[in-house]
Amino acid sequence: MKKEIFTIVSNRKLTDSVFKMTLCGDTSAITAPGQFVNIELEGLYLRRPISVCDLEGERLTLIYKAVGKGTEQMSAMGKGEALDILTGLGNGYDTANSGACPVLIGGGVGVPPLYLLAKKLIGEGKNPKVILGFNTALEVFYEDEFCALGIETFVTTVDGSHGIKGFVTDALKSCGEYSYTFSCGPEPMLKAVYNESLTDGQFSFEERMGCGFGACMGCSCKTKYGYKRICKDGPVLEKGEIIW
Amino acid sequence: MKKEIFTIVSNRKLTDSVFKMTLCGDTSAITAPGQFVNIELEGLYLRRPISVCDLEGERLTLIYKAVGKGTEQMSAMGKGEALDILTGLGNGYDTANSGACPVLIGGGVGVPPLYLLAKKLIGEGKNPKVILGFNTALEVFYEDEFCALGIETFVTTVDGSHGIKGFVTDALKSCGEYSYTFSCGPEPMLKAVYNESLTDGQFSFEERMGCGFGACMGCSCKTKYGYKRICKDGPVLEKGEIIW
Amino acid sequence: MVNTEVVLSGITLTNPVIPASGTFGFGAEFAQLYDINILGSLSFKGTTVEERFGNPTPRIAECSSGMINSVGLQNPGLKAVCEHELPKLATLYKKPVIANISGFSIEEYVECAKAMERQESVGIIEVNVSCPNVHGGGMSFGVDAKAAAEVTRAVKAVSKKPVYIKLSPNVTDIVSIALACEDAGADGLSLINTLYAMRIDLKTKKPVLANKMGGLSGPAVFPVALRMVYQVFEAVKIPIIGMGGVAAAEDVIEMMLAGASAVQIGAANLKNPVACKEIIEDLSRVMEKYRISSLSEIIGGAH
Amino acid sequence: MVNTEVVLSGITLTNPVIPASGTFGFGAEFAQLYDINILGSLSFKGTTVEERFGNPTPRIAECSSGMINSVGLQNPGLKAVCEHELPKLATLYKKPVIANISGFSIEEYVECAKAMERQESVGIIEVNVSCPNVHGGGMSFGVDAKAAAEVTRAVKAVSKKPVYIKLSPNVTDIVSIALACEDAGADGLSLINTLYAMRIDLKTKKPVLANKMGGLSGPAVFPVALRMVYQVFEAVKIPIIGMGGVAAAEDVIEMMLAGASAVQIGAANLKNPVACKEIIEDLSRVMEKYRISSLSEIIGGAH
Ligand SMILES: Cc1cc2nc3c(=O)[nH]c(=O)nc-3n(C[C@H](O)[C@H](O)[C@H](O)COP(=O)(O)OP(=O)(O)OC[C@H]3O[C@@H](n4cnc5c(N)ncnc54)[C@H](O)[C@@H]3O)c2cc1C
Ligand SMILES: Cc1cc2nc3c(=O)[nH]c(=O)nc-3n(C[C@H](O)[C@H](O)[C@H](O)COP(=O)(O)OP(=O)(O)OC[C@H]3O[C@@H](n4cnc5c(N)ncnc54)[C@H](O)[C@@H]3O)c2cc1C
Ligand SMILES: Cc1cc2nc3c(=O)[nH]c(=O)nc-3n(C[C@H](O)[C@H](O)[C@H](O)COP(=O)(O)O)c2cc1C
Ligand SMILES: Cc1cc2nc3c(=O)[nH]c(=O)nc-3n(C[C@H](O)[C@H](O)[C@H](O)COP(=O)(O)O)c2cc1C
Ligand code: FES
Ligand code: FES
Repeated sequence: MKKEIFTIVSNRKLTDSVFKMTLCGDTSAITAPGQFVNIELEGLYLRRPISVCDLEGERLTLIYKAVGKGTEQMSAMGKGEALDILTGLGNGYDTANSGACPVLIGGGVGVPPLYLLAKKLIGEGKNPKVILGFNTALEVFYEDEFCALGIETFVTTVDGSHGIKGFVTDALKSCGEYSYTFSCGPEPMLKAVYNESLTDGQFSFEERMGCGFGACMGCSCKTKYGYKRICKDGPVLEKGEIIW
Repeated sequence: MKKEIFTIVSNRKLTDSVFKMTLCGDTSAITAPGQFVNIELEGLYLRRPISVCDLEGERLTLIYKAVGKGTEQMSAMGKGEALDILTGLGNGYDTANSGACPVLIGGGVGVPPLYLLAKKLIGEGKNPKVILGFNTALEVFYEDEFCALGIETFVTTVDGSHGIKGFVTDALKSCGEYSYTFSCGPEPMLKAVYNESLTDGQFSFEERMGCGFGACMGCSCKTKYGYKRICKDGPVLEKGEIIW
Repeated sequence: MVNTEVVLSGITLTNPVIPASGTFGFGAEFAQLYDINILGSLSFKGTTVEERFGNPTPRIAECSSGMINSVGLQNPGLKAVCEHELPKLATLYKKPVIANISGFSIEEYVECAKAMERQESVGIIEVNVSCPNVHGGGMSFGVDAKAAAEVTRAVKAVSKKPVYIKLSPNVTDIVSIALACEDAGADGLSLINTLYAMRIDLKTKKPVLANKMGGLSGPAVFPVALRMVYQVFEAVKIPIIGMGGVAAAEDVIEMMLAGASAVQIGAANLKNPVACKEIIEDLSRVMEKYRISSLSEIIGGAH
Repeated sequence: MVNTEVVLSGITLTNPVIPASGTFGFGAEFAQLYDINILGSLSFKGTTVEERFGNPTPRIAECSSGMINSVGLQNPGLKAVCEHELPKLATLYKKPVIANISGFSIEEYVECAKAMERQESVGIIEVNVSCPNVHGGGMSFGVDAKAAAEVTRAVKAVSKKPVYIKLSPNVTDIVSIALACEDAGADGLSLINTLYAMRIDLKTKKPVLANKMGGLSGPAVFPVALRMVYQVFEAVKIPIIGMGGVAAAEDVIEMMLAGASAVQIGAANLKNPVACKEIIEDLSRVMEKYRISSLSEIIGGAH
């Protein structure tokens, strides 16, 4: 963990309510895809946790959906503004046991952390594919970016307005063989992937956080191997330890 | 009273801790010298009351001393920034009974409201003079501005480092005849002027305020003619009604 | 079109937004800025039998997300309120108002209630039980269930108008006091009054307030107020006017979900004199955002 | 050179800044960011006899200038704390620590106290009496003077180390509870714990916290905490550790002027993990600004 001041390089809309913010600062504490940062915002008491979407040197990319006070405030910020950020939080995904062709499954704003994960897996010589789930065509983002990594990219929409009609699990059934799953998204999606996936995997969870770095026990959950803090021992849990 | 957004035109240091801020906005609610405005500041619950120093069309000048969170925040603001301000607060000075040659007496940041008052009196064809009291030469401000109005200007400093050595009341004794006093400054100064002045006069008071416009009774004081709210029935009281 | 109407003891308010006693005077200052007839109702400055100056100044201190006041019920006294203030208010505001009354003995409460009973413009009598009980050892009426019930019974005995008891939050068990008031005949409850608090001035190293302590209000107290409204709603059957830190239309809705039938706005009026107007104007937008078609249907919805 | 030393029951602290229980874990997360040996002391996570998961999640809600938690005393249990956490903590922090203990019966408090008594690193035992008393009808020990005194007496009977009772602010009369603890032998008092509060989520229209209610802390509660420290200081002779919303060196000084001999920092650590470090580093500047040469001399200075 580090506490650093970042400067906004750009901040633009991807969809009606999803924004992409690029920042510049000391990213050295970020060691794995699936980790998150915790952002202090003017006038709000708690920081806002957002996953690391991409990382290149001092460049940090976050993708967030404006859903409340904090994320709306972020969406109104512009180039040059500064943010106080705790970086390098959480365990992140562990790629050691992914096998040769893992599938990455993201729903909504669960998609962003899979981007850095995909890059890492590719770097390790693996052949990941990705399933991105959304409600409707207008909400789809980052399809092109994943395609540009040269990996097989499936998009599902619940209403069928883009890509495969249905849920990410529908795509999972038809996407061919896979060695492992990495997923991130709303809890019902995670649960469906847990139930319907045929391999081992890792799942990234959300919880309301007090600190985001393991001090307050605000975000605990029960696992088969004891209590874990989503912010520190998570947000990524192994399939084998999850209790629903 | 009006609630308006003002834009900062300039904000600069006059002394080590005293700043002059010029703003642009709807000043139409300001009807008399000695009135004040009440300024909302980011992150602070209560507004900060500051006297109107000068007024020309949409231009509003405030002079304030950085003494705490609010005024320090103001001192760090720059051109183009916006402030939410309640204007036209308080009764202000009434020049009707001033006679031909009133004396204006200000101590420290009690000096600013006398500037617009002097301009008004001159406009009414009167011949005001002004006594400005400070602790030391380094704290003196607005001497030139008063001189530029073409009125007799006495400056006192407690340590004698500039102008007359002593208090404003020392200058009052030696400044020649006067028909009336208008004063603004710390309470001990007002009391000294009250005791040592030979004529009738008006005195401007300060009090901690909740609203600044007469609603909360936070700022009341007792007068010979009943309870008055410093923010609405004041800040200017007539000599004859003051109870110390 | 959303419906913002709510009903308090048979009185229909066009919306639930009511300025809180002591933060709106008798309306005149605000009427300069907007037509105050848009308000659901208006609770005027706490009135006592005798004229009061209140506590010495300074009597305002600033806090994070709030302020402390130790005004001490400054008011021109019952006679002047009825003869001068209420007639003036009646020219500015045409709907039934809420008469906030205080006393230092049961007799004083009764005298105020009797006078308010005769005022046509008064729709509800709101009994502030936060004053020290001079006959009962100086403890506030509002921190003792028995004393609060006694005041309630005495005021009810002389009032045909609905009587709301305004509760103090400075208690171990707000529910027991609420229940005691309900049992004693209260038609409704207003909560919360201010939280007892203080600040010290680092420059003088003495308390900021001449009175040392005072009452905290503003957004800082909202979560405490909300909790108390929620708890009391579960226990009583009479309507609740919720207050404490409400500063936006969202807060009004949150208070109502906790169990408030209407909501008072206090300190927010001082910080922003058009707060009530802005909140009322924003209500329908926020209702639509959260898919609420009728405000009266959400009362206690979080239970 | 200013002097920031203070003394608590014979233990000298290099400065009065102590992270509050439950907001600093067992120090490890913070030791990553700074050398925690700069801290005056450290109150570790509230420990109970049995391991506890605490309440269901969500158990954090945000407020204006504060937060609500309903963690519910998650901790690994007395045995694990003594065998694993304290030895680890001892490698990070070399000064005496404050053992914050909780229980749902007198026996549980006693068992915790006995174990902490044997821990060399423990300088002070801080008894959190905010838990519901399972043998006493579920009311918190801390809201009843008799129950608080009973816990105090029982813990004192098994402790040679100084025993501080940590008081709940959710009471009508904090002074009577403080006095009862002092009479029962408490060596000091810690106050305040969190204010009982809640939030409702407008999207779901249900309480944010799974447990519905929780404890408010952060700058919002500072003026209430300050008032209670001030009141208790006038009544008792034993030292007070003041806390509630302290977030800056100025707040430390204000708390001490009210009567605190030392100050705990809670929620501020969560918002800003280097809060304690920044406050300690800023202390001498602020002391100079307000012409304070020795902190221990200003304790209760506002009275
Ligand atoms: C580990 C982690 C990673 C995340 N990564 C992303 C991401 O990459 N992109 C993205 O859009 N969102 C992400 N989220 C969700 C994001 O944190 C919330 O949308 C955000 O906190 C909402 O803040 P707000 O002020 O806009 O909403 P408000 O509803 O006003 O927030 C009120 C409070 O609730 C908390 N809260 C609200 N929703 C959530 C939530 N879903 N999870 C946790 N706390 C919440 C807020 O942090 C705040 O404390 C992540 C959450 C976690 C826990
Ligand atoms: C009618 C009136 C006119 C004023 N005109 C001027 C002016 O022209 N120039 C100028 O420099 N100052 C003026 N003051 C004083 C100015 O309002 C305070 O210096 C300012 O409020 C301090 O705020 P702060 O946040 O910097 O200090 P802090 O000490 O952090 O403020 C804390 C609280 O105390 C209040 N407070 C502190 N000092 C005073 C004070 N002297 N009077 C009233 N409230 C105070 C603040 O408003 C705030 O609510 C005037 C005050 C009044 C009442
Ligand atoms: C300056 C001031 C004066 C008050 N005077 C009264 C009063 O006379 N009678 C009363 O019942 N409550 C009084 N109150 C309490 C408010 O009516 C309200 O209960 C409290 O402030 C909480 O609401 P808020 O947080 O919106 O301010 C006063 C509050 C303030 C700030
Ligand atoms: C997340 C959290 C957990 C807490 N856990 C405990 C605890 O275990 N024992 C205890 O006595 N107090 C506990 N507290 C209360 C704090 O120690 C402190 O008394 C309170 O938060 C007020 O201080 P603050 O406003 O600085 O946070 C906890 C507070 C928070 C925010
Ligand atoms: S959020 Fe504090 S421990 Fe996880
Ligand atoms: S400050 Fe509110 S009446 Fe004067």
